[in-house]
Amino acid sequence: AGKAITAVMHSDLRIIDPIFTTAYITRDHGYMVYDTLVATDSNFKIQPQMADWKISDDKLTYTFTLRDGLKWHDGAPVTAEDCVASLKRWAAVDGMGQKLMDFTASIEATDAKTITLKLKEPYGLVLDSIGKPSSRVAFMMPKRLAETPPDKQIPEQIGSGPFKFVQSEFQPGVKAVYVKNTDYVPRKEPASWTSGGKVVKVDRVEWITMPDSQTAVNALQSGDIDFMENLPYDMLPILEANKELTLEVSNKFGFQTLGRMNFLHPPFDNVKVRRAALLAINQKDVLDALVGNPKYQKICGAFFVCDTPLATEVGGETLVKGNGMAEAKKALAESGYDGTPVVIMAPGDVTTLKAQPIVAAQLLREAGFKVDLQATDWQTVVSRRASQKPPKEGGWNMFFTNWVAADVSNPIANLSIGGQGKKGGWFGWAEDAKIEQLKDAFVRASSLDEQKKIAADIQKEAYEQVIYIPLGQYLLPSGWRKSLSGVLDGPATPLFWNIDKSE
Amino acid sequence: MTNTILDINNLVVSVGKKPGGPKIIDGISIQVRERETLCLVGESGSGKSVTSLTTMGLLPKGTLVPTGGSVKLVGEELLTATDRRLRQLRATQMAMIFQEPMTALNPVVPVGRQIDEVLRAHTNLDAKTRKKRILDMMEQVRLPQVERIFASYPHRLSGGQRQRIMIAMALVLEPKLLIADEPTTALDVTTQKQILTLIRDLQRDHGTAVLFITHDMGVVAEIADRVAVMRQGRLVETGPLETVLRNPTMEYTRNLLASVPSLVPRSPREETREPVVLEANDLSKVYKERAFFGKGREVVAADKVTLTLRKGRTLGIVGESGSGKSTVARCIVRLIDPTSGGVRLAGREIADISRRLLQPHRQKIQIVFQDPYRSLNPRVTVGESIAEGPINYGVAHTDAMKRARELLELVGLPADAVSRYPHQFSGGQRQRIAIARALALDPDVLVADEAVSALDVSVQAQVLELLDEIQKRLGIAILFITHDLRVAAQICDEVVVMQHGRVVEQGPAAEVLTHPKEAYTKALLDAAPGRDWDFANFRPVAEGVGASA
Amino acid sequence: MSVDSLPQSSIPITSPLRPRFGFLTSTPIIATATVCLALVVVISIVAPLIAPHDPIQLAPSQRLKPSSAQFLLGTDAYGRDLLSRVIYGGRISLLIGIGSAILSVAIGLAIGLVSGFFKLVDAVMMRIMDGLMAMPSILLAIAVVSLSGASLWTVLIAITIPEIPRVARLVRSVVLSAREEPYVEAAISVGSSLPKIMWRHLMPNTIAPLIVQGTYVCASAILTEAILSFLGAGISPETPTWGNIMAEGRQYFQLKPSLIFWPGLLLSIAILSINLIGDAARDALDPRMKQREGK
Amino acid sequence: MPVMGVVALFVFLLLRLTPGDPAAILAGDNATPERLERIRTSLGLNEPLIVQFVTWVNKLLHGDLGTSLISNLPVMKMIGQRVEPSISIALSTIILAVIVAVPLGVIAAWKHGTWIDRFVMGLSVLGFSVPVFVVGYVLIEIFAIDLRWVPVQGFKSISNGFGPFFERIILPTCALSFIYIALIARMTRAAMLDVLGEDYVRTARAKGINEVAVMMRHALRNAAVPVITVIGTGFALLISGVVVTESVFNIPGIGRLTVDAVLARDYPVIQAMILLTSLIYVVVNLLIDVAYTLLDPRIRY
Ligand SMILES: Nc1ncnc2c1ncn2[C@@H]1O[C@H](COP(=O)(O)OP(=O)(O)OP(=O)(O)O)[C@@H](O)[C@H]1O
Ligand SMILES: Nc1ncnc2c1ncn2[C@@H]1O[C@H](COP(=O)(O)OP(=O)(O)OP(=O)(O)O)[C@@H](O)[C@H]1O
Ligand SMILES: [Mg+2]
Ligand SMILES: [Mg+2]
Repeated sequence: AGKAITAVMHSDLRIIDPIFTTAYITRDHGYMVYDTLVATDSNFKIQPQMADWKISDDKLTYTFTLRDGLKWHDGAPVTAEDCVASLKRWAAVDGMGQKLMDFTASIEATDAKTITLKLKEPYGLVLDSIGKPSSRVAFMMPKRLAETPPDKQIPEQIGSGPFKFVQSEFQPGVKAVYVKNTDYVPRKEPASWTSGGKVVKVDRVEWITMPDSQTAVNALQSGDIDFMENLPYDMLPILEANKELTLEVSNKFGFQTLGRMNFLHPPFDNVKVRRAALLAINQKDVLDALVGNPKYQKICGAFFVCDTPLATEVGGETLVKGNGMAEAKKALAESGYDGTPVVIMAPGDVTTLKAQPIVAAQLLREAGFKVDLQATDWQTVVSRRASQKPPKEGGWNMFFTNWVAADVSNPIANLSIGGQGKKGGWFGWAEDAKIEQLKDAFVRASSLDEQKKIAADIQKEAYEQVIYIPLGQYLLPSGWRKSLSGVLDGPATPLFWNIDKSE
Repeated sequence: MTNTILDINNLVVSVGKKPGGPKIIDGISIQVRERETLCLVGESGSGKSVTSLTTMGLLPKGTLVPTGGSVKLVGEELLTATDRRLRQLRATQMAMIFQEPMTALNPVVPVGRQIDEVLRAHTNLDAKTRKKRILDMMEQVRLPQVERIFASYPHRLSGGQRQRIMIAMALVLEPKLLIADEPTTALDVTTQKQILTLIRDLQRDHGTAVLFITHDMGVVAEIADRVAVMRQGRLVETGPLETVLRNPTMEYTRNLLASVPSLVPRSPREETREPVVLEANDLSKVYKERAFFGKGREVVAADKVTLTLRKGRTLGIVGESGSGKSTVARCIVRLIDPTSGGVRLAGREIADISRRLLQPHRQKIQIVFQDPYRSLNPRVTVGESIAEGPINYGVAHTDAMKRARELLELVGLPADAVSRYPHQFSGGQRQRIAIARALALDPDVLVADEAVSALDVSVQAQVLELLDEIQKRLGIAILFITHDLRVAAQICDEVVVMQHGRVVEQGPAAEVLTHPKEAYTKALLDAAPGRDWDFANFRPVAEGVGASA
Repeated sequence: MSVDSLPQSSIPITSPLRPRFGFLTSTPIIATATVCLALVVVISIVAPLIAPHDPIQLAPSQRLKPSSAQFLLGTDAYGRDLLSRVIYGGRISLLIGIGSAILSVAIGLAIGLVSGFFKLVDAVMMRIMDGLMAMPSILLAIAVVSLSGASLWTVLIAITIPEIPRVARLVRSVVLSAREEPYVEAAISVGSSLPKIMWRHLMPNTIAPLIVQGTYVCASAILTEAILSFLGAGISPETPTWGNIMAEGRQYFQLKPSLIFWPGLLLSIAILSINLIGDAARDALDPRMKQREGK
Repeated sequence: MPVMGVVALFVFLLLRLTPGDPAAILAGDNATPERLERIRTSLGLNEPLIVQFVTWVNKLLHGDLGTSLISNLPVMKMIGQRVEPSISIALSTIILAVIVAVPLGVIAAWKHGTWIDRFVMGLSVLGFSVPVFVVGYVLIEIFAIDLRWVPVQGFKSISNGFGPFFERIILPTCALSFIYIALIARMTRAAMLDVLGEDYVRTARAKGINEVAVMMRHALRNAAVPVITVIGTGFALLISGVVVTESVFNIPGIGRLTVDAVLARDYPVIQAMILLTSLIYVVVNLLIDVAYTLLDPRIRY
């Protein structure tokens, strides 16, 4: 039957419309089946993928030209119209896409292979948006699918990517199967992150869901599976000793973990109380509990991820140094906090989200907060965090989540930073006009230096208002059997092209 | 002298393995010879069953242990025989029939196969021969349609038929010894009569020695060649039937015989003009049984029963099992609702009034049940049980308890019994407590549903005496239900004979029981075992009649 | 024969209702079980006095430490003292076990008694009970817990609800057979009211089977709580229960088996003891068992 | 049938009256209230409860279980994909449990009061006291990782040959049987003890047939009814066990499907699953009723 890779991904695939949801596993699925117009390389630079582009001198017109040989999985050629429809569907729901559309005058297929995007005024993030490597990625799909309203899932999986989805073998929550798309014409350039030539060397990739990471580790050790995306940190010593395995971090920037407060309800509707909470928390405790391995954790006060162009530490001193507790107590006492219990949602079923609420709860208690730590599962958190009701009626005060670094590395991509409030804001619904102004300025900025300066201002304001609390960064080691070779680094996701398997 | 088949010599059976344990059987010696029937009699708990089980080697392992003496079957010692040897002897040399025909057969195996098992275990016959032999045996025990019954499950057979199957099973290999442990106690008198005749006939044909266990003196008179009387694990008296019945040497035996009520009705009491306290008019009860598939079954358990009871009198209802006696009683006490007809209690119609309206009338009619072991709540003290009724009707607790003490004394129990629990009393004592409870409400009518049927004759005699005495003293009316004609003859003023839910004959006891008009009543009387014997006077009835005539 | 010459009972006055705890020491095994259970209960009650550390106090830098003088059994993945957590864990686990036993028995008893006596209620109630019984209990529990949030109460309720129909059915069957007992009919005929009959004559009959059922529920509730924790629908991860210590510890199964071993051991001891005591109680309360010895 | 009605109504109300929003789960991050509202509408969650219920029941009566809110697949198909593993485990567990437990129970009853009896009973109580996932892990550690006799996880359909099927199903079966064996062995023993006190057993002994025949032909057959009953009621227990076992051994069965669905608020799937398991339960108990009539000629419906 040819070469087949069996992989356990970080979670189970259920929703397979990569525009409909932001779930990372759905994004990963997207990279198998779909392709993008342009893509990000390992230097955060945008490279051509399905299309090359030209920018007019006034920076108002972007012309994308599709390369030759692109075909949908059903055999039809890829047309510019398909891509326009795809871009529109994506832009209707994606944060960066929406921003882009605010600046866009028109987007049209000028001929079968040409897409013309006209801006109302110059906008610095056109390519960064269309080529963004993580959720939601602007994947291209046939027009008939792309015309599905974004609030409905697309009915079938037809892309132009390097793998084809085997619908008949798809079992949500159990497995998803991809086979090599033999019609795919890779680019000539070497692969670099999501850009470059996507050369598929195996015939079949199976994603298997294992809800229990212990089971998955067992399976990796015994050779039942070839690849495991996320290894539990505590198993590393055992796995490292296993000669049959390669352990590596393929996403070098890792993830940012963060805590978010609900701005609508007491006590966190009061900025002084939020400040006190910020002071009480330190990243080391969180990371120690979450990771517990200096090799894979990084204390970092930057909202936009350390070691990236926009990184700065301004404002996060106590988080980083861990010396804010005394101040926190004082601040809390002065804030007028009346003892309203802080409802923290604590999901028990996601390994990378279990520790944060528990550690935070303890630190907040130490500072004088009353904390009501409510155990749930992640899906419940997801559903509950969307509720704007007060905690007593099924709402909440604080939850934690993780972003892949690429998703937060600039103020536009970073959904969690924003000040749109109850209407368009992210869960927690912070209302902050200043941040919104700064973000507008950021997209108009013409140089990196200017962007850096604005980003620093945003961060300062974010810390001041405690828009969210960055809790540090961590890296997730993946593991695979030595029979696999050519596993690529990625910005966010394991990439299954270029991997070869020996028997 | 014919051969001795079973020779029990100085047998001792104790509880537990240690020799010091209490002795259940204490040195009894019994011989049964070929073609002979030895009746083993004695009150409940005297050790009759233990004796028979010891012989069969079926004593519960570890709890009851033979600790002395010997049991020989045709000269072979059984107490020291191996399990294997005992298994070989069972069914081939000795066989046993048990009391309860309803439970002694495996409910999930067709009866033919159950008999077949005996043949398979002990012979090498092929299937055809075995079946032939079984059918033959089934015919000998006078079962009808043997082919059909062969393939039937036990629940499709009547009690009598089941007991016949048991007998066929026991005799199919022509054992030398047949032990029958109360084989007819659970059966109707008419069926009992058939089974007894059957055993006697088979014994004659096969030359079997029979050890027949019973507590019914009537049965003894019917079937025994010799009699052995047991009491508390000891042998009181043995001897040929005539000798024991005519000239019992021991006091205990005399008492036992004297307690057997006579079939000859007691001399009738004067007719009274006392008011009628209880009347049933055309009382009917139909039980509807719901079924999952098919139509439900309807049982007409009582069919237009009419009866009248006057103050201070005793009315007996007699009839075979299933004739509807209890149904009538329950309808009258309104434990169940009659389907139609009326019940008048002291002039008030109570058959169809609501349970709430019934409440004040309940105290006027009280009931005593058959089973002395189950009619008292084991978790409630005797005193509380008795006082429950008065308390329900507003008597203060202390007064009710005082009354309970008085009542206990009235029924011949110490007053301090109030604080004890039922399990601390014997069956007879419990029945007295039940009577005390019924009396606690000063009822006009006392319904006694087989109130003495479960008791030993001696105890039975005491309870009957008690009822009589109470009636004299308090003047209450008694509705007395029994299947035992002897009892009916001794206590009732009037008798109602029931069959299939209908009253077939009714009249003064002396009249009905001596000169029955209906064939059914005649048959009933005919079937009463030992009806030719007047036990209490140690002579055949004929002699008594002759003497007094 | 005179009435007065009847043999008087010489058995001392004992009440069949008064609890007889003699069976607790009837065999060495039961005695051991009793002692073990008592120990576990006492440890749980006095947990605050004997636990060396605060079971909730995190020390992320101390995670997964092996046994040492400071942490006798080592620490868990958050650097919390395992010994203290195991000691405290018994509190919630036993509370859930006992609580769910008491709740399900009390509610089931009420439903069973009433259904056993009223045909109409019975018809409706038993349909509902059948429905509840037919639903897979663990799924029901997960649904209740994850839909309405995990707290001690929701977990307790989620575990208890599926047990109720079993208890109710049991009580009902006992009542249905007991109400045919002559002594119940006797009580009716002396004019006792329904509540009185239920309370005094029917209810006591259900005690023996309920004790058995209760111990069974208790044991299975403790297990179910563990399973709920395992499936991620248990009580708050801060609050230690044997179940969630194990559920958390399973990720470190190969690394530090003691995380599963110790709570598992205590859990097994407790359940084993409860089961044994339940069996012994049944034997002690069921007169038929004694009879059977003889057969 | 009324049972299923009760179940249907109960489940529906339970799900709709408790908080949780499948739309939010579907939409993921940056879901604005408007977008959530639109998704809810497109899923039909904004209809009045009674309309939703009637729609659902109506579809149900036409054999349509609806479409998963999350994966957008027909529920029927999702369940269809998952049935085989669960049924396989359930059946193999029952078979194994009966094969092991019934003889154990019979022996314990036969040797009533001896150390054999105590040993068997002790073992079965132990079976009750260890959570199934612990048993599972220990089995995996020993037989799959250390000894490498069998694969760690997964399921292979029997259509791939008996060998692969068997080696993957044996560990879960053993793990799950543990508690079931305990249950059945105890019940068998108790039922046997009851039966051994019956008159007909004494009759059988009086016939002089050997003990094995007494045990098997007379006692066991009569003890079968309560034993089978417990197998039936234990079925609910089995379903719980299956859920956990499926997680531990990563078996794509209906247990996990349901747990996942509950967590994701995938109402149509939860409803269908609980209804289905209830139906199975009802059917199993119906079959058991039929078995009664075969085993005991006295029982007729
Ligand atoms: N298994 C046993 N263990 C201890 N004592 C027993 C056992 N079986 C019977 N007994 C006692 O042995 C005595 C004799 O009992 P047995 O059954 O032989 O009486 P019985 O004469 O047959 O009475 P009944 O007429 O009631 O059948 C009784 O006191 C009884 O309590
Ligand atoms: N609850 C019931 N449901 C259906 N049929 C019943 C019920 N109770 C009694 N019967 C039937 O009604 C008939 C009369 O029963 P009843 O108990 O009145 O007889 P009995 O004369 O008291 O018999 P016994 O002497 O055996 O006590 C019998 O055929 C019996 O099977
Ligand atoms: Mg006897
Ligand atoms: Mg009767």
